[in-house]
Amino acid sequence: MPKVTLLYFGSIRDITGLASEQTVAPATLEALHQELLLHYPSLQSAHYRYSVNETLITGDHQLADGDVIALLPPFAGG
Amino acid sequence: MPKVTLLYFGSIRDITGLASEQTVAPATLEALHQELLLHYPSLQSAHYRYSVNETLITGDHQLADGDVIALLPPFAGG
Amino acid sequence: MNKMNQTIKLIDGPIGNEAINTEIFQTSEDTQNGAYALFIGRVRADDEEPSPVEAIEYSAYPEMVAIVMGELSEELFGHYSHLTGLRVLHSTGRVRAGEVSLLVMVTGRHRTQIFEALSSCVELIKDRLPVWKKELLADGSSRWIE
Amino acid sequence: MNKMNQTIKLIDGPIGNEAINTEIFQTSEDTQNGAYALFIGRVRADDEEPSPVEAIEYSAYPEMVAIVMGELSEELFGHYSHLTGLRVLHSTGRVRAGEVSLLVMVTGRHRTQIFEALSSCVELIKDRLPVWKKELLADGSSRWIE
Repeated sequence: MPKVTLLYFGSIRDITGLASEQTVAPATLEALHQELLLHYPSLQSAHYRYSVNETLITGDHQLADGDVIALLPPFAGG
Repeated sequence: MPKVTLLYFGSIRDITGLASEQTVAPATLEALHQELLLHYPSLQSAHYRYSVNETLITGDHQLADGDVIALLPPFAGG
Repeated sequence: MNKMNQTIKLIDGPIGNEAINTEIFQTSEDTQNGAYALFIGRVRADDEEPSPVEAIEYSAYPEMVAIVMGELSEELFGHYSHLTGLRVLHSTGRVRAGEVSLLVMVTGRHRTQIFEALSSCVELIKDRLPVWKKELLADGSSRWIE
Repeated sequence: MNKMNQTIKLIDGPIGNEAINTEIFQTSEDTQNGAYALFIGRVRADDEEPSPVEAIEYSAYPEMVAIVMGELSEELFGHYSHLTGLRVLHSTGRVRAGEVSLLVMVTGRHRTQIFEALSSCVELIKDRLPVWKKELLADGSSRWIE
């Protein structure tokens, strides 16, 4: 089971109450996503995408030791 | 015969050797133009337009006492 | 043309006149670029419910900002062949109404493509840069802009 | 929206960082305009024959500049309804390579139309403003640009 870092940004941080955490994740991003929904039920109604190591991920993704996984709500720069 | 002020700009000033002069002009811009060509023959091959009292004039124009007439070579600002 | 002539800096708090001056004038020894086009974004005191915007609190994912900016630059330099430089300053933290939170500057020898490049760059930044903002209203309430 | 919010200033010599700062930051108390777009024109050291450009000598017809700028502003504010302000600085006299000779700044609440308005304004200025320039080359020769 990979050890990963989770980063929470923008409005997601209000849900998690954390900026980041270290955790032992399941093997895939989809499985991690399901775990996060159980742990933070308010994520269910939130809008966000995932990045793994600073790259946006669409669809599922195999996780590896040391991965940095971020939950990114809609961007609003400028 | 109207007393007018003539203003010379840009490359035209190299031809006239003057920035401005006061003169007694004929009644129309076209007649003044012919006088200027006699007085400054190099104007013949120069490119310029006329303004009277800061307004570009196309075609002929009746001159009045106190008019300010400028010879404007192609603009090149910026 | 150096396609790597791009930079993005995240600035803590508002972008002040010194930072803007540095961007504009640091290249004054470069006598090759005649055209500079800039976008400066300021926080507006929009009259929201229940009270006006007093400030915006920006947060960013800095490592990803750098990577995304590299991608955007490659796209822009690829698309606008006359572009010679691209510099971005973006605030993080609190920026009050009237203060500057974004500076985008593009350069070219001549002005060809410079305005389109500037406009495209601003749009791409707003669409793709991992930055978030929260409006802080005068009554003490706040809300995320998404 | 104040359609008369336009100004043009002729500056003797290069446009320095203080003048640019004044334009950008003098309206910092105005918390209504979120979008500023600027064009900054610099003198290039173009490699002409027989020698490179060292400086440009600008001359203007100031009274007519003011009138023409008023006309251009009316056209621009008429065409770009989102435009809220338009400020121009133009050099007269000698500006060396690398120095700034033109600043055009347009403002709007949002960025809608701001880049098109900036681009149009720069083109109109170059086409219609009664300003002339003479290139001063490194070997001491000079020539009018027409």
